[in-house]
Amino acid sequence: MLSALPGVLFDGVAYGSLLFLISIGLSVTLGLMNFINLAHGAFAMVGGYACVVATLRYGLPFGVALVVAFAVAAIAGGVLERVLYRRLYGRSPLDQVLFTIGLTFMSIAAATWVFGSGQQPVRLPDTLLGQTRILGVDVGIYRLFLIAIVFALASGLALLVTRTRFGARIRASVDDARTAAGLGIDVERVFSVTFTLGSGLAGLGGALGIDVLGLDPTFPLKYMVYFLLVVVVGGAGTIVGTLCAAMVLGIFDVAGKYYVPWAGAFVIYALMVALLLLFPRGLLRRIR
Amino acid sequence: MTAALRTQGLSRSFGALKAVREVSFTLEPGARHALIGPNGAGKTTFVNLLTGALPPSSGAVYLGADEITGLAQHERVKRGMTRTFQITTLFPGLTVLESVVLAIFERKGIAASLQTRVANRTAEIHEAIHIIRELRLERDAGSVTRSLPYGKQRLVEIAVALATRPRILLLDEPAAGIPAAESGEVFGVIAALPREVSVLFIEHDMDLVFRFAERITVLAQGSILAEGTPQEIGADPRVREVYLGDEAARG
Amino acid sequence: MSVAFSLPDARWRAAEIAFWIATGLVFFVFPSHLVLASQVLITGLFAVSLDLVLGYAGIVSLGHAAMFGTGAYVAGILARNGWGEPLSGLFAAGLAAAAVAFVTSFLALRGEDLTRLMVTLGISLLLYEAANQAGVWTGGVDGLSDMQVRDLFGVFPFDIRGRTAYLYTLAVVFLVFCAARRVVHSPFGLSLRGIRESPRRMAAIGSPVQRRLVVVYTLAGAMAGIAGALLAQTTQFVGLEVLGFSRSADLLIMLVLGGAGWLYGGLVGAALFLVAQSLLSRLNPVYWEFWLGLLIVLVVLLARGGINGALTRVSARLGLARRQA
Amino acid sequence: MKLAPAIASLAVLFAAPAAFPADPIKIGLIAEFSGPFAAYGRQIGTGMKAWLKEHGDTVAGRKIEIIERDTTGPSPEVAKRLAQDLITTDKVDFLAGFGLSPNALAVAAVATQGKTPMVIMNAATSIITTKSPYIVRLSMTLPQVTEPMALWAAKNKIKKVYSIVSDFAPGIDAESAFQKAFTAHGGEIVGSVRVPLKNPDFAPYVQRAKDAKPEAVFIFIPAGEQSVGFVKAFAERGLRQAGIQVIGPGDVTDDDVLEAMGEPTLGMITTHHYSFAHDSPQNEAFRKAYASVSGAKQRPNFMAVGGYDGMAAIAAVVTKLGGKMDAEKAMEIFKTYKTESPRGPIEIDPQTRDIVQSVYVRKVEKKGGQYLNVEFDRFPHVKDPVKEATKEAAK
Repeated sequence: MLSALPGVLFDGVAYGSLLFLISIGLSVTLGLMNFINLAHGAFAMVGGYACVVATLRYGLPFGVALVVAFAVAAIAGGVLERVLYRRLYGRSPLDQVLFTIGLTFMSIAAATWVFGSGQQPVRLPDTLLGQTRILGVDVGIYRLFLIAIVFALASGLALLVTRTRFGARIRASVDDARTAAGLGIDVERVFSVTFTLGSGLAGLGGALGIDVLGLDPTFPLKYMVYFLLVVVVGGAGTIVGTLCAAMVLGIFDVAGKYYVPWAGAFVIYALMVALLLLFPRGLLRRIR
Repeated sequence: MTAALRTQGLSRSFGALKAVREVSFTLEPGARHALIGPNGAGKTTFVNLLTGALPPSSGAVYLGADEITGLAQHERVKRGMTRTFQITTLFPGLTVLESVVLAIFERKGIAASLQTRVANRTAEIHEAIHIIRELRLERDAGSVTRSLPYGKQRLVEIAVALATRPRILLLDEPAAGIPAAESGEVFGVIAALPREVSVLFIEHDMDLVFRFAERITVLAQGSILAEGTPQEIGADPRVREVYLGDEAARG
Repeated sequence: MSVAFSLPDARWRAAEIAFWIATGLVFFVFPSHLVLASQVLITGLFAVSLDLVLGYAGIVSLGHAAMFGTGAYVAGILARNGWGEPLSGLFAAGLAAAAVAFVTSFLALRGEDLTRLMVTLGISLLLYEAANQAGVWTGGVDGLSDMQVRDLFGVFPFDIRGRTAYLYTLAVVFLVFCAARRVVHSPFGLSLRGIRESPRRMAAIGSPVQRRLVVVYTLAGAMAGIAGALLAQTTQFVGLEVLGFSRSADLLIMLVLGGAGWLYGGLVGAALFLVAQSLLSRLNPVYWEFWLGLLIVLVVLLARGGINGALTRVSARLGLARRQA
Repeated sequence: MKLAPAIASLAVLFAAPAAFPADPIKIGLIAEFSGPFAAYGRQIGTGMKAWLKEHGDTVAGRKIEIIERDTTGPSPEVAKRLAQDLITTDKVDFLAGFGLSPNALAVAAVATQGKTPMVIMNAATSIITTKSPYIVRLSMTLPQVTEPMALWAAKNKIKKVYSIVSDFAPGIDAESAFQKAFTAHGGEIVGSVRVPLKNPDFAPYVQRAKDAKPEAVFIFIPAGEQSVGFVKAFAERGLRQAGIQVIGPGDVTDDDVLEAMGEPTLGMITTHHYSFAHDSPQNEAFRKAYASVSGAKQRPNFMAVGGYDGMAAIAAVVTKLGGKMDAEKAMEIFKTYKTESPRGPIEIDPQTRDIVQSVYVRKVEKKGGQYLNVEFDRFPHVKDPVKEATKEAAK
């Protein structure tokens, strides 16, 4: 059993990467903008469908399709932010929840109308299929690919938020919009850009995730619990925290399923409750 | 006569920062005692240690003859120690009358009651109206606290504190943010409180401190720098140096 | 006493009385929609119980189904194993749900809003899985059938048109609502609103905040359990979904839609949501979710402060009740 | 908002209670049209309409009217409410549909109370037909299509099997049906695992199965994203390369999802009562009618054929009754129902009101650019083994 440990750990990290990818967009909008966007899954779904259409209908390569997925979801997010979301920034969290749930319902019905209620096929390029052997462990190539993307994405985002002027503007705008505006920061634009970025990331996560998660119109509701779980356990708004949470949950979930399969369903929820009680403000508190 | 409130070597650290160090302090019964000190001297932390909002790193707190160091905040309130906050901390969505009645219920231990209805508790309502009148808030009794001007809110703060019928009242900058003209009014109300109530207040405005305090403790860098009557403090060169000098420079 | 000194008194207002008379009239005016009407009342009661926790005490929960489901299963299991008397079944269900609420309150009440949201959700999902595993008792995913609910008072059978079920539901919901109303108007209710407004200040005036929250969470749990038991008894079936995520999530939607912190918000929200759902899904069984979503979005956008705001304005005019945001 | 239905219901109250011959035969279709199981309702509803398209919508001089109602997913209380409304308000002559077992089970009592025949078009839990004398099933039971898998595997020299099922009642039914029959015929279960219902990652379970080195993996999971996830993990872990065969009831290679899963499904062997690729004139006609109704390129699957056959059975009953509805007589006719369906020969067991049918062994192959479940062996006249066992025990 122990000989399987390296493989289990690798799978755990890979699953954690998947959790990170589908949650990071929400972490950005919730953590950086204090906006509870339960329609996050809808943007992920948009990215997923964009990827499917790009690869199957237009025969684009997978890599290009990922860019398309990011772009389409980002544009959708940007437009909706302009037209709708902006009106809700000052409102109570419950209003935001209600509003975004309403949007989620609409997105599910709309996706059913356009694409039908069935599962969508996903075709990965052959180079990403199958397994390879690294240090004596059989590892899935696509999983390896996901892990690589996650670490690139996480470090890129962390740098963006902590090291760049744009990051400083985001943080200033969130902490105190009025002061930030007084300092000459165009808060409205900062929020627009951040929301667009968050939506784009959701779309990218959706596109990368559908190979494992499947894609049908109920995607936004079906995985809502998972998005929230990762983001809240990690502590909203910390890229590193979200990454840690995704990894911890991923590794424990996979290990639990492998070693104690009878408890499979309980592991992730019990772990979530335990982690939240131990770290009520998230694994890492918000980066300042 | 035992002190109303006393601390013994009270300390509190936040990581490497020693916010309050080895403070031994006494509040006499019926006192009008001011706690002053420059920004970051540890005044608010000290009050939080007194009320139990923060546990001390070391040292002890005595209420009368009893040690209360380990007591929960609400237990201390039951024993007659109440505070107000530097930043207005009220019930924004309740009316003034509701806020005061609520505090009276808590004092009388009937706030957990399901037996009666709020509207039928005439005794408590009358007492609340009495307190509200004392603070000249009667015209605003039915208003939601959130809608009141800031100065009025500070008075509501005190009204709620008084409703717990404290023997010891800890006021953290009761006049903060109020126009100078009205702040005198707030302190007038405090000064007029019955002598059974011992009052400790933190205040920045030296005029007010010297007008209303009968005793002053100066806190600097977490420990007591000086203590005495206003005259003694006013004459103390060390105080002038760290505090009044600072004030003078600012003024 | 002058007007300025008035407190929200507990007298029944005309609009409230009219509301309850209207629910009674439903029996005569909509005889063919009594099953829907019963389910609206049951869900409404469930929402009222969440209102005590969320609207009054300010505790967000995404796991209220834990207590609802417990009540449903207790009533269901009793009725399947020969204890089919409905009223005692309700009582037992309420007790069991209160016990679950009491025990879990020590986990659920810690931390901040988002933490509470996820901890309560986690608890209900764990219970869901437990019920799925305990197939011998609960029937698992296939549900618990074969409930033998006896005739009410040994006289009135539960008929196919749902007449008995409606009157039974209405009576129970009304009585439990009165209890909730009493809680809200009591000093305890005032202290809950104090906690919602500022837990810090409550502690400063000597209130044991945590203990109060445990009490209200337990009380609300009992109410949710009774609602769950009502659903089980009137449906004579318990599905695993009584503990599901969407049960809690829809409930939150209904309460916010109807307005939190106002008791009637739960009933109004449940009625709006379920009637809209029923009508829309009749018109369009496949795409109705779009229109329901649109309705929700419009309510949030157009009625400032959600429909809560609109209702407050209307209700203020009607004098139905007062509500603070 | 409630005025219109109120007026409608008043109108119903004043309408003549008995049906004129010109009145339509009303079928209340209760199924999952939205939510995660929306495909169920769509398949069943389109299957029914395909029959009407093919045979015309008038039977014994009476028009067939289908009233669609959405259960919104697995939601027993909604299903039951819809059934009550359909019987008391719409005065339907038949209840039909039911993709999910809990929805069917919750409605059973209503069918009895309202004396309305209830035609199950998918829900596969064995006990359903025992819950009301008014229930007849035109779909299948899970043990019915699972047991032949075990017999086939044992016969074809598969000795060691690892079992993976979803952790819920149908999964456990499938697991026990397979294990019982397989071990009785000399097979060995080298390991088994139950997978949580909401489970985005199958890799750990598939890895476990691979580590146990079986000859075949028996799998039952609900069709949809679960089977997509399983198939992906199966391909990635290289089980096929390791020579491990996938066997199981046909849900994992459901025709509706097969194209979406694609290449990795090649070679999987399943037992089921219907394949889109079934070669018969009846199926040819059904596929054509289905395509013309749905318009989309979506394939009919076993639920669609359940809807189609259910509709056919209802029509046959109405014809025999000469258009005069009578629930008791209708049930008697259902019990002797026998026909050649697009899936092959089917009949109703008069004792259990459950379906008796051929179960086919199929293998996924790629033909003409399509992934298909190609039938290559069959078990004729299979009854629900659970009820057969109960009958045996009673003797």
